[in-house]
Amino acid sequence: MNYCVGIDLGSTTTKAVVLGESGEVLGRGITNSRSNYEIACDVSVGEALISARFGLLEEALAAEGVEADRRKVQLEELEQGFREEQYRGDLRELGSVMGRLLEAGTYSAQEADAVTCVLDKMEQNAGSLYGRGKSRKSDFFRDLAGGEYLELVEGEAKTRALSFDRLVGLYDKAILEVENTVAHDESFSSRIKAALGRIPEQDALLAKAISAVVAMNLTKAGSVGTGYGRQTLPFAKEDIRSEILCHGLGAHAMFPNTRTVLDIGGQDTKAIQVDGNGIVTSFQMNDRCAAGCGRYLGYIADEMNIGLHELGPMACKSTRPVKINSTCTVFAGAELRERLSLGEKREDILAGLHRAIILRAMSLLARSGGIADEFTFTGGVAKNPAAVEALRKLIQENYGERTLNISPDSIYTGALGAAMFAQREWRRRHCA
Amino acid sequence: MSANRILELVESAEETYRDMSLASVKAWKEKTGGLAIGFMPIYVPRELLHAQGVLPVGIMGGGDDLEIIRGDAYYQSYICHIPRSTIELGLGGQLDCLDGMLFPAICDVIRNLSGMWKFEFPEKLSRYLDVPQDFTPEMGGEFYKSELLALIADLEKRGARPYDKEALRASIRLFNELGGIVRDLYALRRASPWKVPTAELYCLQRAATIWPVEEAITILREYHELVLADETRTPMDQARVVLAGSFCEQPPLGLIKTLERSGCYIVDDDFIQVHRWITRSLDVEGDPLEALVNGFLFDAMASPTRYCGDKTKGTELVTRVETAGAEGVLFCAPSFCDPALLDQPMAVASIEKAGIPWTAFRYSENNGQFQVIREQAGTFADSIKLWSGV
Amino acid sequence: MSEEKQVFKDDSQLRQKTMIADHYSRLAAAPDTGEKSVYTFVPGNLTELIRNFDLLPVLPEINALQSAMRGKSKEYIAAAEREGHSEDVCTYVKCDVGMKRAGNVGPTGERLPDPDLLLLSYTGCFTFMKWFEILKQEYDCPVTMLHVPYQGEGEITDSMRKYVVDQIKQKIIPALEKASGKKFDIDKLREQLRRSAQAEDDLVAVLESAKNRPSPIDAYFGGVYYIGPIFTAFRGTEQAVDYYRLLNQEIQERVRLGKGPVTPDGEMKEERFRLVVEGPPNWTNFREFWKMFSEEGAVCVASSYTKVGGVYDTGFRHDPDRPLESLAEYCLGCYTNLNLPSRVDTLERYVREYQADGLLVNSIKSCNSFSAGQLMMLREVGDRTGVPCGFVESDLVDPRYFSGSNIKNRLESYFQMIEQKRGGVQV
Amino acid sequence: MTKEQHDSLLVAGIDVGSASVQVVVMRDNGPAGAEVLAHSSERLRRREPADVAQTTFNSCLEAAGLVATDLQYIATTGEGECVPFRTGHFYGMTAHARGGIFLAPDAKAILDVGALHARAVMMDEKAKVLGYRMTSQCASGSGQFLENISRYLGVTMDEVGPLSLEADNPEVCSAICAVLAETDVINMVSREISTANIIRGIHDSMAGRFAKLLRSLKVEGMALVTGGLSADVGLVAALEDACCSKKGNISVTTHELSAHAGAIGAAIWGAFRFRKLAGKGLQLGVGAS
Ligand SMILES: Nc1ncnc2c1ncn2[C@@H]1O[C@H](COP(=O)(O)OP(=O)(O)O)[C@@H](O)[C@H]1O
Ligand SMILES: Nc1ncnc2c1ncn2[C@@H]1O[C@H](COP(=O)(O)OP(=O)(O)O)[C@@H](O)[C@H]1O
Ligand code: SF4
Ligand code: SF4
Ligand code: SF4
Repeated sequence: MNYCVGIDLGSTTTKAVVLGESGEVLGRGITNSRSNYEIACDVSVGEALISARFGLLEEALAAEGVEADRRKVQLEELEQGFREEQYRGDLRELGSVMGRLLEAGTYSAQEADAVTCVLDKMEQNAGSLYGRGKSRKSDFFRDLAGGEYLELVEGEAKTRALSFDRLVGLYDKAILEVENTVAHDESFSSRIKAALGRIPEQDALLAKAISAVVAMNLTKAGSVGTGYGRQTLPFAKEDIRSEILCHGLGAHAMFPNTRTVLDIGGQDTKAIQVDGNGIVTSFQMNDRCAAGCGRYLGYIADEMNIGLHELGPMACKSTRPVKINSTCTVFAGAELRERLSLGEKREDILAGLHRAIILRAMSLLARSGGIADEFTFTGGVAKNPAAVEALRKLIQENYGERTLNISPDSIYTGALGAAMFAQREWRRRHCA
Repeated sequence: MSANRILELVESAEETYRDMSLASVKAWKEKTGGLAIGFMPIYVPRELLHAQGVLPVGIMGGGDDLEIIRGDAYYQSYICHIPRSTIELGLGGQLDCLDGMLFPAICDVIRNLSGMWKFEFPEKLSRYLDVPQDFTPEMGGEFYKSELLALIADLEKRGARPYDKEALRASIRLFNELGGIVRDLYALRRASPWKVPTAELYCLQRAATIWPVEEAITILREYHELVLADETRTPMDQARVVLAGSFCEQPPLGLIKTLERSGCYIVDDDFIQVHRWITRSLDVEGDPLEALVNGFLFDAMASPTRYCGDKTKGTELVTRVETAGAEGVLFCAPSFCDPALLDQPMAVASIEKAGIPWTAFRYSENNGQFQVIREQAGTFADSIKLWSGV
Repeated sequence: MSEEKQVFKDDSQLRQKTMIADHYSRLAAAPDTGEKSVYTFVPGNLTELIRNFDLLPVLPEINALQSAMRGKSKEYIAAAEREGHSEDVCTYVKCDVGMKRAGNVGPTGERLPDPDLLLLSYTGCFTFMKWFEILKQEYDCPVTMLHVPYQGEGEITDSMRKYVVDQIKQKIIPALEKASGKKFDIDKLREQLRRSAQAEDDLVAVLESAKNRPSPIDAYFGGVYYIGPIFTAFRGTEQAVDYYRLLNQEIQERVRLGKGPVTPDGEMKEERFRLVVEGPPNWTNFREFWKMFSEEGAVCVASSYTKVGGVYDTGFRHDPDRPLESLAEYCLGCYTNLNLPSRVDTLERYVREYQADGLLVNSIKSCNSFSAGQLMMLREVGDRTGVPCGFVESDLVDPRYFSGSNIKNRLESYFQMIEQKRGGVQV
Repeated sequence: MTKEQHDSLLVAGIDVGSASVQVVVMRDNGPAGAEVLAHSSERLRRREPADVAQTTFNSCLEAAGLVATDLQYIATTGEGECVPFRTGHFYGMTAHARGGIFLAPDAKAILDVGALHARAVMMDEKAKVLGYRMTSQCASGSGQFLENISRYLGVTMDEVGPLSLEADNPEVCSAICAVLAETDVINMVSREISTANIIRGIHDSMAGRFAKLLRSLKVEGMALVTGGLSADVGLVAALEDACCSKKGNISVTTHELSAHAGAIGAAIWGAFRFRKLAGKGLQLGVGAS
């Protein structure tokens, strides 16, 4: 079957959306951006195809008459198992890279031993990360393994009186290499089969459906890339579309009545006005200063040593947001510390920080022409409930009642737009 | 007892100017049925407005309380803060009780704001008040007079009382009195800065651009008498400094307090210049319009917004430092303020020549963090204190 | 403008380059020949009057932009900032101060003479006043100021005109007489103004040729070359008359042949977008910037920057019969001396008359006079005309504020937006 | 306390920064000079500054073989207002200037490079501050920024300096914003620029900024680098280059105790104040816990 793919190479994450021949979304994939852009793109497309196959699998099961509830259980278990397989694979790779670095570098036997210990523990813990109903701090190997490594190695460093910084440095070096070498090319089939072996809910029907899906041929018919902040995108010039247009079109596809789109990503914020056909009529974006973008929240989460997705819920508990002025990303941590030392409550500070970010976005929105009905919020930060709440409030205060659309897939908006451009191009060529 | 009363006066002043909805102006309008016209910092001939029964209302930006949402849609990031907060106030309806705005010739930003006002508030009076940079009566004077006449006509068209010589004389008398009190307070602060903390003086002066002149006179006079008599205010070991550069966009009150706390007595400044722009009492004998013009031409304060002609930049600042017995200068200008920042190197040259120490920093009206400034001002005060006389 | 690599091969261009180079040589030789120089500004300047006394005008703004084109501005600005000039202020001033420090070497590599008079024509920009206050500290020479009031209410009133004329008569002319040691010659001035008007007619014809499709000129990037002579030292001279006649002939020929504009990379092939541009260009990366347009087939058909010196296309001409009055009106009428409503009207008219696909604002960090209010102007013109409006930011001469990738990204999005809106090719 | 006892004072200086706390215990002999008896430092690592200050202070005292009541003055600087047992507080630049003169008597200026800010302070031989410049509210070119980048590159702060010295072809890092610069760096990695060259590029761009601070003060002569980043030999080397490359005669140096300059200066000022106040008959209590 033919598919078209759109790839959004963002500053923090790379997203891919795969569309089927009639324009339906087959799958979505995401990975963290890294210095090897091509690998980032390949991984995200790979992930999107995996999710596409899972989708197809569900269809196949449905066609076999498996009822919805059971399908859900089976698929979830299967997917968790699949992820665990992936994780273990990456962990092995990490182990071998670290082993090499340990040998090549100036590391002591003590240090090598500590690392081996930590890696072993991580291997043992892998199983507990995955399973039905489990959720993780992040979906990216870098963060997941990094968080755990840091925690474990701190203990090791203390008991063995080793330099914590050096051991962290080793991980940072290794992960860079791991990320930029493995292009998740291990086949879907071997992993899904291993995952199948692992789950209790398997049966013949499932095995059959899996074989069918594994056998299915997916052929790329077109691709369009977008992305900002990088001088060189790994796409041919004619396959690149402006991010602004992709976001406009993507938002339009999700919510056809959208007239205003706000996208807050890792390093940039965009305010876009679109017409009834998803065509951009005006836009504004931040310039030269990344204050108040998603990365800012990343620093804050790091500072507090919690996951990004925990930040918003914590801020939502606030009753009295603190007024924050500086949204310089790099100062974020300092600001947080200072406020804490002044005795302000964590959630109140966080609420203030979120409001500050949204205030900046409000300025851009105003600059681009205000907020029309309907309004769609996209980008990674749209996943953050505190940001959404602040936005909702500020819109209400300044523009009155507006329909605010947020899709759980909002982070894929740009990639969706790109995929639609790819699809249009393919149709044009196909029909001609 | 008197300490409480002082506090009360200062608090009510702070409340008045922080009240972005201009409740006191609304009350005045209700009571008198007169027009109220806003004006941007530095200088406008308030006497003229008063004589026509109009309440001049100082609009000096949105301060640190106002969240900017639409204002940024009007100004790029590299433009100072005051125009964006002013337009934010306008669009937010807080200035609705004003029947118009006057934009004196301060700089290109304010100049262009006058045009934006015409777009956004077409139903209101909005006038760019050009002031001469030629200070001869036959050229600059004539031109300024024609600007004043045009203003008079505009106000009349809006329903203000027709221009009347006697009324203008009476208004000039009142504003002379207000100006006199402010000058007295400045003199007292120069002599005994612990008696007149700048943060207090600032609040009172600022509110005095909003209060009707009669009320301002009463309150400032009372304050003056109270602090003079207050024996509990005693000197501390602080450095005496002149502050320069804050003539348009105003620093947040917290900044002024930070400077004082970090060990500086501010003994002269250029805040809220409208009260001191004309440096002496205006003539009440001859043609009062002529008196306004002559005051502007011959007796106005030096300012970065005023052409210095043949004089050397900064000499006036040196004189102020000497008059105030100050030990140093703090250049405290708004970020992106072209007039202040372009002036600074010239002023620095003059004061360095006179051997006066200085330091410089920038702010914007909505700054909330003062550590860096505290550190700088503190070090400056430290160095004056540790080394003065050594 | 002379340092730019040879992009125009037309006669007019060569002529222009020679004119300007000659002027700089003459300035360089001034200390020896005894010719005297007057520093003054571009907007609404009094070139005819200055040359009436055989004085040579020097325009610090032009020096600054030339320095930028020659890649010197970064170092000049750094020198000025080291001396305590703020990062926040107009970079023209800093570039000029830095150039002075580096020996006041002009664009042709020859030293510029010190001024015999600073003629501060305070028109359309507050910074001018500060600038000459600074220069006054640098040079020990007389200074005279012409204060030109702002058209706050959108018109030139009698009292404004009188104020300016009075200053010209009572201050400027005496100052020029004193600096030159010559008497003012009104008949000569009338003759100069007649020539000004003649050149102005040709210039307007050139600028208006952009109403053709395809436009034979780029009225922004190319435009800055066209306005060079008339806004700087040559208005009122026979040379200017010749140059503009020649230029106009060439352009009319291009119209006849249906040719598009000449760009840094030769003739533009296809005219895909017609734009009106508001705001000055960036000089440090002038060609790179231009290329971002020409490569996409975007032509600027009208621009406000080419009216900074003075606005001619609404009918103003220097008038030999009202010499001082028309000089005053010229000063009062330059683009940055218009109030915002008039500027919006102008841009709207351009969009309509030149059948533009869009309005693009290049917002210049340095220049509050231009920039404060541009965001609102953009929306207003967009609302009135319905064309898509774009916005980019850069600086005149400070390379730190030219982010090529950022601007390119915005421009590409903008062009794609216009295209999409047309329901055009790509989508 | 008798007059002659004032000739020799025991004092402590505590510099509470945004990233770390430095403590010194000194013997100050007035005009006869002063010596550092012990010094310690501790990174904050998200802990309460006051607590870290207390523990660092304790371990420093221990190293000096003293107890708190032996001290005549405990001086704080930086964010030292959070230290409840201080005797007095001095502003950061005043303290750094004094510490700078102590460590390098010929220094004409110090350049204090910490986690968030850099400041250049020019002083005379008596440590009187003559002028200073600081980096702005924007964090580009701060220690924190360097830390983030090295983390991304997998280089520890200890390795940064030596690595930077290995650079053969530094890559210019242009972005003004620290966050956008991260993108720049990622771009560089993707263009296979070596880690050494990337780091040196960042060092160069930071050094350029700092040199500008020094030059705008019109410093002539030696500048001592203080603060946490003084330990970064790469940055110091880059600074040397940046200060030499353009005209102006600034030389750059550093000292093994550079990171403690603020604490040292505060301690010495503490002794100075103690004598001055004692001269007026005032006695200060040392409220150590
Ligand atoms: N699960 C989540 N919860 C909260 N915030 C998130 C989540 N995932 C991503 N983000 C935010 O989104 C940002 C990245 O957004 P994204 O749109 O992917 O940016 P880019 O396109 O620049 O890579 C992160 O910096 C983070 O702040
Ligand atoms: N060994 C080292 N080499 C290089 N840089 C270091 C080293 N140790 C600390 N730093 C840097 O010094 C900075 C802390 O400096 P410091 O002066 O303690 O900051 P602050 O005064 O703001 O607390 C950190 O950002 C860290 O990156
Ligand atoms: S603060 Fe300065 S630049 Fe801003 S409006 Fe006032 S004078 Fe103009
Ligand atoms: S502010 Fe603008 S008009 Fe004025 S000198 Fe600078 S660039 Fe020229
Ligand atoms: S303020 Fe912060 S986010 Fe903005 S440019 Fe500076 S470092 Fe970047």
